[in-house]
Amino acid sequence: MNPVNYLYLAALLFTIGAAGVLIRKNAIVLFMCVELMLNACNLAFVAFSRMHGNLDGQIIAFFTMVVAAAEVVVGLAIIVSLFRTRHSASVDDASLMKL
Amino acid sequence: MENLIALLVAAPLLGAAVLLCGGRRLDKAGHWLGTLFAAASFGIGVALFADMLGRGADDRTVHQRLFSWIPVEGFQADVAFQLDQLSMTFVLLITGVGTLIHIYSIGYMEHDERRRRFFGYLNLFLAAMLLLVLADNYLLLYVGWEGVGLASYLLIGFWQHKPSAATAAKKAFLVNRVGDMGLSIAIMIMFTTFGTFAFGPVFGAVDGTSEGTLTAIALMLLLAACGKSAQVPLQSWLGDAMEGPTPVSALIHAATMVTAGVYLITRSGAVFDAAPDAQTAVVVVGAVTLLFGAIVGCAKDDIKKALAGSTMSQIGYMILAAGLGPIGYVFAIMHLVTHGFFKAGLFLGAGSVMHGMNDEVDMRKYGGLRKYMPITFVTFGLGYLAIIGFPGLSGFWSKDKIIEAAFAKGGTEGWILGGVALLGAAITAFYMTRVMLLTFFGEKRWQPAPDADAVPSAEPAAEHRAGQLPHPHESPKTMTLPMIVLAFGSVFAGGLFSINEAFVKWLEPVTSFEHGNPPLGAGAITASTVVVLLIGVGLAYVQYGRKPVPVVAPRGSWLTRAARRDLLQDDFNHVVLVRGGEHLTRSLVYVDHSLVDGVVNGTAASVGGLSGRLRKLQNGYARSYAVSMFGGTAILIAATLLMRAV
Amino acid sequence: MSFPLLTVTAAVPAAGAILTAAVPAARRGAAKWLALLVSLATLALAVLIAVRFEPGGARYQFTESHAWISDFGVRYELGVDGIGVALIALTALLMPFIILAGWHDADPLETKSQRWRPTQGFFALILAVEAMVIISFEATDVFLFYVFFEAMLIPMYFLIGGFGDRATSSRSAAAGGGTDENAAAQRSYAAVKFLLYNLAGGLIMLAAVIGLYVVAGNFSLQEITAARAAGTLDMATSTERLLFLGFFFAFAVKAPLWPLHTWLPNAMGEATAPVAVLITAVVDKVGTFAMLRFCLGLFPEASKWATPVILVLALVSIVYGALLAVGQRDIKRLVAYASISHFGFIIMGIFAMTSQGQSGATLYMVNHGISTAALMLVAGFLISRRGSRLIADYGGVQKVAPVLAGTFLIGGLATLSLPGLAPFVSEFLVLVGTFTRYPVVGVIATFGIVLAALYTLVLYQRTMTGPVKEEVRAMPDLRLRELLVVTPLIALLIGLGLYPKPLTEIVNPAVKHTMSDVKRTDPKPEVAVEAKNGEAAK
Amino acid sequence: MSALAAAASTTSTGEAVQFWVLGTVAVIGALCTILMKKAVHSALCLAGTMIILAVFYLANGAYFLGVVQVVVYTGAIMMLFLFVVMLVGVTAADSLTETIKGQRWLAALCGLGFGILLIAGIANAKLTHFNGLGRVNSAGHVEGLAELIFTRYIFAFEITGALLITAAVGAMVLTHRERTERAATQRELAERRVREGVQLPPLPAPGVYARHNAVDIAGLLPDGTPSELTVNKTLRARGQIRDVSSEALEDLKALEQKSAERLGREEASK
Repeated sequence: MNPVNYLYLAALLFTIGAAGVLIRKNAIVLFMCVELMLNACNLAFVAFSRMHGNLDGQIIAFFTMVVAAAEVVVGLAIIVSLFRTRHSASVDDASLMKL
Repeated sequence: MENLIALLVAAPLLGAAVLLCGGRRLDKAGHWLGTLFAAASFGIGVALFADMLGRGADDRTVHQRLFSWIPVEGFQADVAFQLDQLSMTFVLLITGVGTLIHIYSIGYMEHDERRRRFFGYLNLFLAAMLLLVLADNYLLLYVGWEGVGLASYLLIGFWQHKPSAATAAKKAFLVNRVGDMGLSIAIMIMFTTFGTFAFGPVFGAVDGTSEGTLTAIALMLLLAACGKSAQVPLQSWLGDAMEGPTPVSALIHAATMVTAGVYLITRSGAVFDAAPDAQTAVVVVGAVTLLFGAIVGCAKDDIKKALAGSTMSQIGYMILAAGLGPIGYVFAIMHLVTHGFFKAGLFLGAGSVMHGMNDEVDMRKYGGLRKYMPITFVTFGLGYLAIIGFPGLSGFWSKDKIIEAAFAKGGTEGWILGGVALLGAAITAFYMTRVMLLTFFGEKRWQPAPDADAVPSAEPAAEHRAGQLPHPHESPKTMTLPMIVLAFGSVFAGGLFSINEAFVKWLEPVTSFEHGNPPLGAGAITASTVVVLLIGVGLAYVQYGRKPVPVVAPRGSWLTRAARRDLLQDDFNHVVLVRGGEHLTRSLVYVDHSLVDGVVNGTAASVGGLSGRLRKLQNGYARSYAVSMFGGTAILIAATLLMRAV
Repeated sequence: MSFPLLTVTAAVPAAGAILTAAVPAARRGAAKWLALLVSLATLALAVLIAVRFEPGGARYQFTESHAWISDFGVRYELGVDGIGVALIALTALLMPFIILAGWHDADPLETKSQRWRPTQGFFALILAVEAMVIISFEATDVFLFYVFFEAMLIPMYFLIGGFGDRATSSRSAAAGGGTDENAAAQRSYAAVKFLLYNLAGGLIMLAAVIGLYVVAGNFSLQEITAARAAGTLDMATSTERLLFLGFFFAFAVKAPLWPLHTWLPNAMGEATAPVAVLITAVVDKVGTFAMLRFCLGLFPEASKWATPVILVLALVSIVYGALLAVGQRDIKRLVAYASISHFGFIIMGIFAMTSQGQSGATLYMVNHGISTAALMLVAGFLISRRGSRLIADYGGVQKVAPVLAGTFLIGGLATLSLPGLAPFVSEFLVLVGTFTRYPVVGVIATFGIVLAALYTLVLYQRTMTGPVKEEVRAMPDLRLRELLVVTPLIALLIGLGLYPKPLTEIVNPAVKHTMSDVKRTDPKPEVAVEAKNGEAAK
Repeated sequence: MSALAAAASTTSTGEAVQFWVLGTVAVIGALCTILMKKAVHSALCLAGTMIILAVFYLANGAYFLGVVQVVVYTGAIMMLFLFVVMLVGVTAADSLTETIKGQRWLAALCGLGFGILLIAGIANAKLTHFNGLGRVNSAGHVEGLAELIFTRYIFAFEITGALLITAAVGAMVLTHRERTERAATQRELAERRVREGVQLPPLPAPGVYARHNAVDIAGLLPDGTPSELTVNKTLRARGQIRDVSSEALEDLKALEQKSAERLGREEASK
């Protein structure tokens, strides 16, 4: 089997995640989709790491995880406080940007 | 000695500077200072004249180079003077008559609170005029040319509180500017053709130059001359210029400035001689103006405007003569000088009459003044005889020669020109006799002066006299003295010049001279001149001397009415130029606002509209933004792939 | 390394601007004096430059060169040729008069309806503009020039929008009250228009600047010009033309050339008179200066290619500006349109590509600066007395305030290029220079001088002559401060009109260099004249 | 060469089978993540996908990452998600109906286009070179990683550390609410209730006919209609009241019938 298949899989997962971001209104699910995209990227990194025969790809994936953790923490905190003030977790309700 | 030339110009210039910047402190002595500077210039002129006489006829031209004015690559303009017989003649005329008129103005402007400034302007005029005739290149001449225009503007509009005066001044300057345009184009052609515009090199290079170029230069110079000398078609300003104080009319609009055109053509004789077509144009302009001015002069009831028409006509004679080439130059200048004397005298006389008549200018309200103003009457009368060419007086000698020269042009042309000149002489006799009769003879037709409130009064100190009957009286000595001197000039100058052809010999080295061969004998021409003169006088006497003159002008024939309106030239100007210009500017203002600006503002508005549409894309939903990001990324990937594929 | 004279000349007003801005509000009077002193010091430095400049020496003198952004080859490179010296002198010369004339323009207003105005800010902004303009005249690095060319828009924007003319052109304003808002709206419209026009031009220029870097590999004017002249730097014809157009567009907006001119009347009308002078006499000169230095120097072939179109536009500017000036009812807008006409002359002179034309154009920049300053500042004094910009609101001022009227007339006569006053020399040189190569253009442009007479004299007649209007009856004549502003300007006009040689001597070598940049020589006279003018007289 | 290193440098048939099976499952999990109506379900599907990805990491020789993926991602981050889902609860946002016009079409278009392009791009790329990790793992896999992290990527590492701390602090700042006023005492609350006079006695208890989870079931009034007052305010706001009144009545009826039957039987047995 060609390891390139991992890349195809990563692309597919990334696209699914992105589509999820676009169609879901629930902020939490939306967030999960972002995580899915990040994971897809990680998969690609790992696959590349193997193809190129060096560990840098894995390091980047590692950092991605760390940053994703940080992002999730802050993001979820934002969702919680948003929910407290607006009693809703829908991203569409927070459409104040157009002002 | 030649170092004094600059002083000629500098003296009145200094005077102008002192008087105009001096402020109120000089109010008391300003007029004397101004006169002193003018007289100083005259003194220097006489000294230079004596010096010039002391040298041989071919050695009389002197130069003085002051400094390099505009030194630019390939372009040299110097402040340099050239004094030859032609300039000398003008210098003496300008400073001489100028000084006299300064003296006259002391009395005439006595009651004007801005007398100091008046003298400042007069000095400025003298300086500019002297610069004009002394320049040794066309560019410097142009400086003087516009300088006299400025002085003329300031002096015509001296009584600025009168809208008519301000308008007349503006008109004079504008019409002159059209002429100046001609002069500047002429200089540009000269520079392009010769690489220089100094007199000497230009005239020296005429031989190797194509006739077309020379004709272009000459025609442009003619345009300039038309503007300055009030020749058809740029004559319209002169009549209005009479709004200025009378000494101004005498000095600038009779004796000196308006003759600058004649000077220009005579000075550029070499160019004109090589461009026969242009000469024909000059002659035509001269002839037409000669008749035009004369006809206008017949119809005007305003004494100054009648004299203005006369001036126009007499300058027409000069231009005509100058257009005839070497057979005419000398006589053009000679007539110019004699005209300077008698026309200045006439204007001063008119000023004297107005001074005594509450500034009334309508001749129909004069009459019988010879008893009240004897000196004015005599001097005016002598000027009158001189201008109509009464045998023996100045005008006779010069005008007769011009008529002879016109006939001497030869062929049909010569007959036509001679005929026109003779006809002009007859009309001159007619209208001058009319002026004379209306003013000094007949019964009194005085009326109370017009109400000061209705028409802001022109002349100084007139307001407190408004509404009263005038008490005609002789003018003070400062005014009569110049008149007497000028009267002497009117009587004797022509004769003196003609003794042994002294004037011809004097100018010949500069202007070149040929004896004309008129188809008729000189005697026959003189005789016919005298005959037409008598006819003119007789007709005028029949019209105005035998019948009482109505105070309100009769309607008159169509010709009279047209002549009163300057032969409709002003109406033409008004309809075509003023109205047309107004419409043009108004529509351009509109175009600028709505089209040029509109295009830009329209662009701005459409950008605004577009962004209004685009704004709807910014609906505030994060997911919509995400779609655009995502789509954008997709497009970027597509572009990258395409680029790689290509 | 010699003394960095050029840097100091620009740095003095820059530092002055900062210091002036830092003056506490309570001592705003001191800010005025400080600004005046700084401007005088700058003038002294400018005079020093002019005196030590050797006309026969190197093309660019007092050069300074330091690395700035080395990754892109951007250098801090200064140097002046004769044209630069003349314009720096003009800028430094006009500043004290502008400051003096605007002495009370930014005083706090009595009425509460209008905002408080920071006096120090006004003078600091003026000094900032001075610094930027001077450095634009000095820069020989295209990028450096561009930066300051654009940066000067910012202080100008605030000067126009923040310190507008209190007098308005609407009739009701003269009657008083209620139109403050209207005036403020017009003012901000003018300021925004000014900014947008010039920014649009500047952005297009930025693209061209980048393009130039791509083609040439550096920003140095001297290097590129030298390489162009030596033929070592080839540009495709189309590239050169596009780059030229990019530069020219920005300069034409600034200059302003028809049909990119409409911002000028608005800006000059709404700004105070000293700021209006700053715009037209100083800032706009950067545009024409840059045409001469950058357009011709960097893109000689494209300049020649574009000449016919530019000459036609310049002609349109001349005639159109003059005609519109005739049609104006607002004094300041009239002067603005007159300036548009004059800028047409300058651009015509530059692109006629003859020595006379270019010398004339350079002199014209200087003379137009002085003459417009004289006319506009006196007009400002007049307007400040009556509180109206409408011509129709005046009449008979001559009788009431003869000195004011007299100086106004002289300013007007300078505007119409009366011989004996400085502008005549330059205008005639431009006309002659154009005529020798393009006779028809020269003749048509000559009509401009008739129209100039028309609008100037109509303005003078309507405001100064005629019966005295009731509203101007109590008008005071010029005060000492105002006389101090006007008298030197008039003296300069007369002095440079009679003896422009010091100026032409500085300018001539620079023009010769520019002519060799574009590889053009003056047309030879058709007929050889044995003796040159001048020698004949000796 | 150790077995670990071998796994990272070659692809065996076993790996191919594993890829195709687990890959299918992962894609299905991802699709479920975005299509499931309830957030909890999405979270669980995502967790599944992540575990599969962890397996893939291992298959690719990224053993450390594989473990971290399970521990950090699936173990920590996904649990955090579940906590928040629990906090927020089931909301109206879960509805899958689209409110923005054209959003779904655009999303589909973009997704499809993007996916195709991405895959086309990968297909276009020249990825024939295949090195394997044998050489770099020679000194031990984790050691190799550690060496990189603490040498070349030390700054990034330090900075991510700072980022994590900042994120933790940020999360606390965002979610923590400082009490700005003194809490009302029992007395004050009682007095306010009397003053307002809306509801003097305590609110009625929910779920009168309680069965399993009665918090969201409104208590019935004597006439059998449900009273909203009996349900928690939050649930009321979310519209999560379960109306069981008819159900309860039916139950009652059934009970009565049953008891009647029983009674009847007893009677009959007598």
